[in-house]
Amino acid sequence: MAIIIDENTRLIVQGITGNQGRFHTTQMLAYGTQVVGGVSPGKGGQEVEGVPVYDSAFAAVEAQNANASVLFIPSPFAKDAAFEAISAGIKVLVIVTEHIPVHDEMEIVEYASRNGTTIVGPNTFGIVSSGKCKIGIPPNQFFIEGPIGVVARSGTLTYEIVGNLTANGMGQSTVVGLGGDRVVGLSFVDVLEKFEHDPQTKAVVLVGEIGGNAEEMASLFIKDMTKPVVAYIAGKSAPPGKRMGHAGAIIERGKGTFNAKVEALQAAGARIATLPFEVPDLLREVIG
Amino acid sequence: MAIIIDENTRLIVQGITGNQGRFHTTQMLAYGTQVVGGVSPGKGGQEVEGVPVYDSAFAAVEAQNANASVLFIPSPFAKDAAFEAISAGIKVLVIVTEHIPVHDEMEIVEYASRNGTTIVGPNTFGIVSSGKCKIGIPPNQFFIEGPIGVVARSGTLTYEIVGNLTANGMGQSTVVGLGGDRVVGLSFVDVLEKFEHDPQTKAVVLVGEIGGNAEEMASLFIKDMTKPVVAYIAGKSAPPGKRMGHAGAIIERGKGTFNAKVEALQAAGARIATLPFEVPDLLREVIG
Amino acid sequence: MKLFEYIGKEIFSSFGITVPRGKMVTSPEEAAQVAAEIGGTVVVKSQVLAGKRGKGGGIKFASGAEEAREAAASILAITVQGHKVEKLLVEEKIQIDKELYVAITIDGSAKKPVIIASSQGGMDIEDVPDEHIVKCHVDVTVGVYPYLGREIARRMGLTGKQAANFAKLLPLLYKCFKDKDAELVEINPLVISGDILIAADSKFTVDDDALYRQKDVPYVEDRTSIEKQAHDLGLAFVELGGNIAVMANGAGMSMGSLDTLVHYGGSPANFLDAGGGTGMEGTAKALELLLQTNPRVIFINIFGGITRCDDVANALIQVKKTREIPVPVVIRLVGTNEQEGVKILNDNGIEAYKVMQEAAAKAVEIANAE
Amino acid sequence: MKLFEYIGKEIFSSFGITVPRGKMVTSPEEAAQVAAEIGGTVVVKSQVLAGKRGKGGGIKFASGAEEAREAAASILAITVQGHKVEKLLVEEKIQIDKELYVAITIDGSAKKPVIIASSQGGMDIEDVPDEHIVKCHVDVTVGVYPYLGREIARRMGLTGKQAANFAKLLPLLYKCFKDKDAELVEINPLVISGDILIAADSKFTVDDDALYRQKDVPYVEDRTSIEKQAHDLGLAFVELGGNIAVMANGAGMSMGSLDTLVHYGGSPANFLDAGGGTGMEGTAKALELLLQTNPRVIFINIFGGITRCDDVANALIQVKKTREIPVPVVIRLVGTNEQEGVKILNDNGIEAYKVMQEAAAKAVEIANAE
Repeated sequence: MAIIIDENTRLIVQGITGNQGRFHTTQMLAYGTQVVGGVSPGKGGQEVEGVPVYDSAFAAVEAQNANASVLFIPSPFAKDAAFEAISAGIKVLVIVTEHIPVHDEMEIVEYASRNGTTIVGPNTFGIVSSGKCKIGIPPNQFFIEGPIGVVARSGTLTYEIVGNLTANGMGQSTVVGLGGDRVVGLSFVDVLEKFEHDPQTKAVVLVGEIGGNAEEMASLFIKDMTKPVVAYIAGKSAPPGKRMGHAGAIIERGKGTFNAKVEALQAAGARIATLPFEVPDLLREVIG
Repeated sequence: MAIIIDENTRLIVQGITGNQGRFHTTQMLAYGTQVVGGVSPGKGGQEVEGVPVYDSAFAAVEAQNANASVLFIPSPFAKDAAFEAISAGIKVLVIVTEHIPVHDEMEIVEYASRNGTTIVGPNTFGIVSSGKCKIGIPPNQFFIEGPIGVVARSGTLTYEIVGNLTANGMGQSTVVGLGGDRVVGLSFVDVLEKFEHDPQTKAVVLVGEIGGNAEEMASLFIKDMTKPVVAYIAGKSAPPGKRMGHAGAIIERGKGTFNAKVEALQAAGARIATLPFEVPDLLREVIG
Repeated sequence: MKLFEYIGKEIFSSFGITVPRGKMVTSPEEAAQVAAEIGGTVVVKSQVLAGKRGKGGGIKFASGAEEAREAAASILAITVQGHKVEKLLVEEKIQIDKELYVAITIDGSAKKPVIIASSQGGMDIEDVPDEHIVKCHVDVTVGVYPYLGREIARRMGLTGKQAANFAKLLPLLYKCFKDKDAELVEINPLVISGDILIAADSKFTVDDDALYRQKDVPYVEDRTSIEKQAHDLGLAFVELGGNIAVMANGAGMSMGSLDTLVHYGGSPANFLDAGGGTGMEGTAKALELLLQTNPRVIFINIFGGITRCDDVANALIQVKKTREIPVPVVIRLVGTNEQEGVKILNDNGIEAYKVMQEAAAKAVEIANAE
Repeated sequence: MKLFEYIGKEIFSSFGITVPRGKMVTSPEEAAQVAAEIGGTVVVKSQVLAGKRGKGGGIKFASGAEEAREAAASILAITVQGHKVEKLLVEEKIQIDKELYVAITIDGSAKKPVIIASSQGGMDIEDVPDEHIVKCHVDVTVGVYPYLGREIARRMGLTGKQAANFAKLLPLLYKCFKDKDAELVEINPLVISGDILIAADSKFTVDDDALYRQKDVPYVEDRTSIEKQAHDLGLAFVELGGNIAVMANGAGMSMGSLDTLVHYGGSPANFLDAGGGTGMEGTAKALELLLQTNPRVIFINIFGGITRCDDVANALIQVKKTREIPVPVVIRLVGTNEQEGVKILNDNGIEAYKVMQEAAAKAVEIANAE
């Protein structure tokens, strides 16, 4: 088992003929993902790494019975591409693109929710059900199968933590990147809920950061979870009012502070890693 | 039993302090409808015929636990009022107003469908569950309780037919006015389906007219109904390309003709009244 | 309200849709001048609210100013599909590589806008086989994005730049449709000229009920004189050409009245929905309208709901007092305040029927009497 | 991007929201002139991107041109909340019967816009008790209709014309918010002046990611010189004031690096997300930026995903070749092309760490050494 995606996921790549799309198609194929088609208007009929290219997502879904898509599309055109995927019946849509205007993001998320499509991102590294399917951009070598569910707001930091897990022999069920923007499709709670019901997952690592109240909301759910949660929150040393790279990572009007998040998570029973490399040890403590 | 509304329906009147709103509130109260509140911005705290007036539909719903509303609101403001009612949680919304722009109507119908609100109208006389509840503008005296369901696109013609039924001792379960506009909330099929499942209803009278394809769609459903249907279609003598009063009553590009409708209904097993006054006799034949 | 081709094209152009260069003119002199400005071959098109103008001689090509003047003069002299020609559109002749069809209209049964497109443009869409027509409904809360244009282009068999240009055009056309409260926007043919798509014709119908908020759309009169008077009174009126003038309240009731008259062998002069709740004055004015159709008999069929029978009766008496009513009036009057209404009529020596079909039969009998 | 008060008010006004009469000026002379044009008492307000301007002496009242000139001169001479004053807004003094609060911003957890309103305006909304705050989410596919304004007005306790005017204002404010890609539009106070509602202040933040399509919103610079250079390179950069310059790839990783440095007793000079996939050239430029912070040590923490370790190593060597790097560099390098990267560094006499915490500890040790 795993959550959201697995070995039956049939992926199309929107923007497959661009540099990013082409490179990561190769990487995803190498990981074992079933990349069944690509979309690039005007380039239907071509192939990229042996993957057939279509003029529209509708054509790709029709021909390949795809159920997931990943966007490598520049931000001004991302909303159009996302709506296309959702209209075409895609059920899991991973939006890697960063710098999408937040009003576009709200519209994408609303339209997806009305159509029953799960949005991963925007501004995410993607999602990996280790050993089964990778959608997005993380380096392949660090993701091995195992019992740890990981859910995170940021990318490289997650590789760091997953790399540590793997180095410590702790594989992952699914690793989900929510995305670094203020408005993203999945929340911590959505993912925690799925991990709670996933038989493969024995413990969960939550990688949060300052800003917003996603971690506080998560703690309300963690309180009632049967599975242990280890959390790391980035940004302890960040000053208020400054956006730390991610649109969502900003302490405004005294809200979204490191302390508030850590206190909420601790009160809910989560173990807190003060620094990223402490995660494996804490996991060992909670799953024995 | 009855469909859509009954003795438990708790109605608010939006636009209650206008002439039409005031007059028909009196009439509906006289029929026995539970008119529990009125809405008129800036006039909250007043009373109309003993009915308390509120500043917004939210306030009225909150205070009175209302579940239905009727709009007596001029067309330029009807969309706003309809969205208000739907947002406030109203489940049956009767829109009497005529001349609402069709783009507004499409938006109202879409928003209602997303929120699970039934729209009766626009441009309808309303709906009567005889002996239980009347919402709208038809004259009270012709509606008596009984086994005949009536669904119609036009108003006065329906009074004529219902008047004939009543004169012939045939009471009505519910009489539904779909509305005369091109885009309305309920279709014949929606209502026929409810009549088919309503224990009180023994036979259905369908009052259609030229234009559109609502009657053709209805015939597809009638084919499989267990209850007999008698239909009258107005506009046999209407020339093509001319709008016969209702926005929807126009034969365009050879579509929506009288003959096509009658043939479809007859093929589906409905009995056709050539003139309005033939309906009671045909009913007598089918329900014995 | 239907718009002339040139108005529709002006609107298209203001939304970024490419149309041929051209100008509306009302005289041969202006036509010559515009033709000279444009240069090369021009097309002179009659501006009337009817299709198939070419077959009626309403469209002519012309090389240069002189030919344009002659073409304009000849078209201004004729009627096209029964319409007198008062305006012309003089346009550049465009290169036609292929003709497409695209329209957006309202699908009442889906309760949504519907996009209709075909790779076989230039003819009536009714004559295009179904397999060459692409239909697609629009979610009004979402609108039309370029992707929908790409997908429809694909289903039409367009490729490359032509597909990309169609994808650009479709959201503009939808914006036009929505912003202008249109019931129909149609481009037929949508001409492929190289890689460019050009709207070579326009059909544009604006929702009458939305005209109050479409003040910048120029008003186009398409009603007969009586229909216009009726419209100004807020009454729905259609001239039918027979000899029985008809007034009823409610559109369905009015149609039912016509059907009943025809059933008994009569020939209605008009459709008139006097509406619900039209007071005494409105009813009186409606009666005046009926007299303008020069009928042999007037048939009034009232089932009073909001309409009060006494108002109708009083209106009739009032008109009778202020002017001669030169033909018999057959009136059926039931419903709200029926007794009062019937009494007023009787007091003035007019009989009132209670049953619609009896009254209708009587009216036909009078109309058909030698 | 935050907008100055006067720009926000210009936008409000262009959407039909009433603002005080006034004008932006940059000199005492202009202030005097505008005050004379307006007449009566005016208010002279410093235009800086900070709140609580009144407390810092950044807002003054003035009767007539002379007083306005003096007020302007005195405000232009000071700094307000740490900001140098270069622009002033000179406005009519309006009659204040009551102060309200209204704002629309984005609620990330609801994933929707949220309207926040209060009958207690004029103070920080954080200081208003919850029971006096009305919050309401907006469905982006529906937008804001007058009814929502009426309902919020009712919950704020407004009645009569004031409620009606609030109901008119709210859809305009939402249109402003949406059309301008705002992250925040705030009117505090929204002044009740008789029956009129006047936006007496504006806070307006436009989404940086949407600036490409908001060309008509004037650009307001709110970055330090280094931050601006970083922004122009497409890098996220924040000055922090310490002595360890930091570069990492990824926002979370960068924050984690700072946290680790602080944990070991270090003091970071900056936040710098070098991004994913920044090539050799970008990395070299990022390094140049770091040197501008005059650090005692540079800490580079790379976990290569899209970023290739050999690119980072080559960039470092390149910068070293073209200019003196006057401080030690501690680099941690793992991930994509790790071996190649480490070899390049070693060939050039630079050690590479594999473990983040060891590298961080080393950097702190160097920075804190006497």
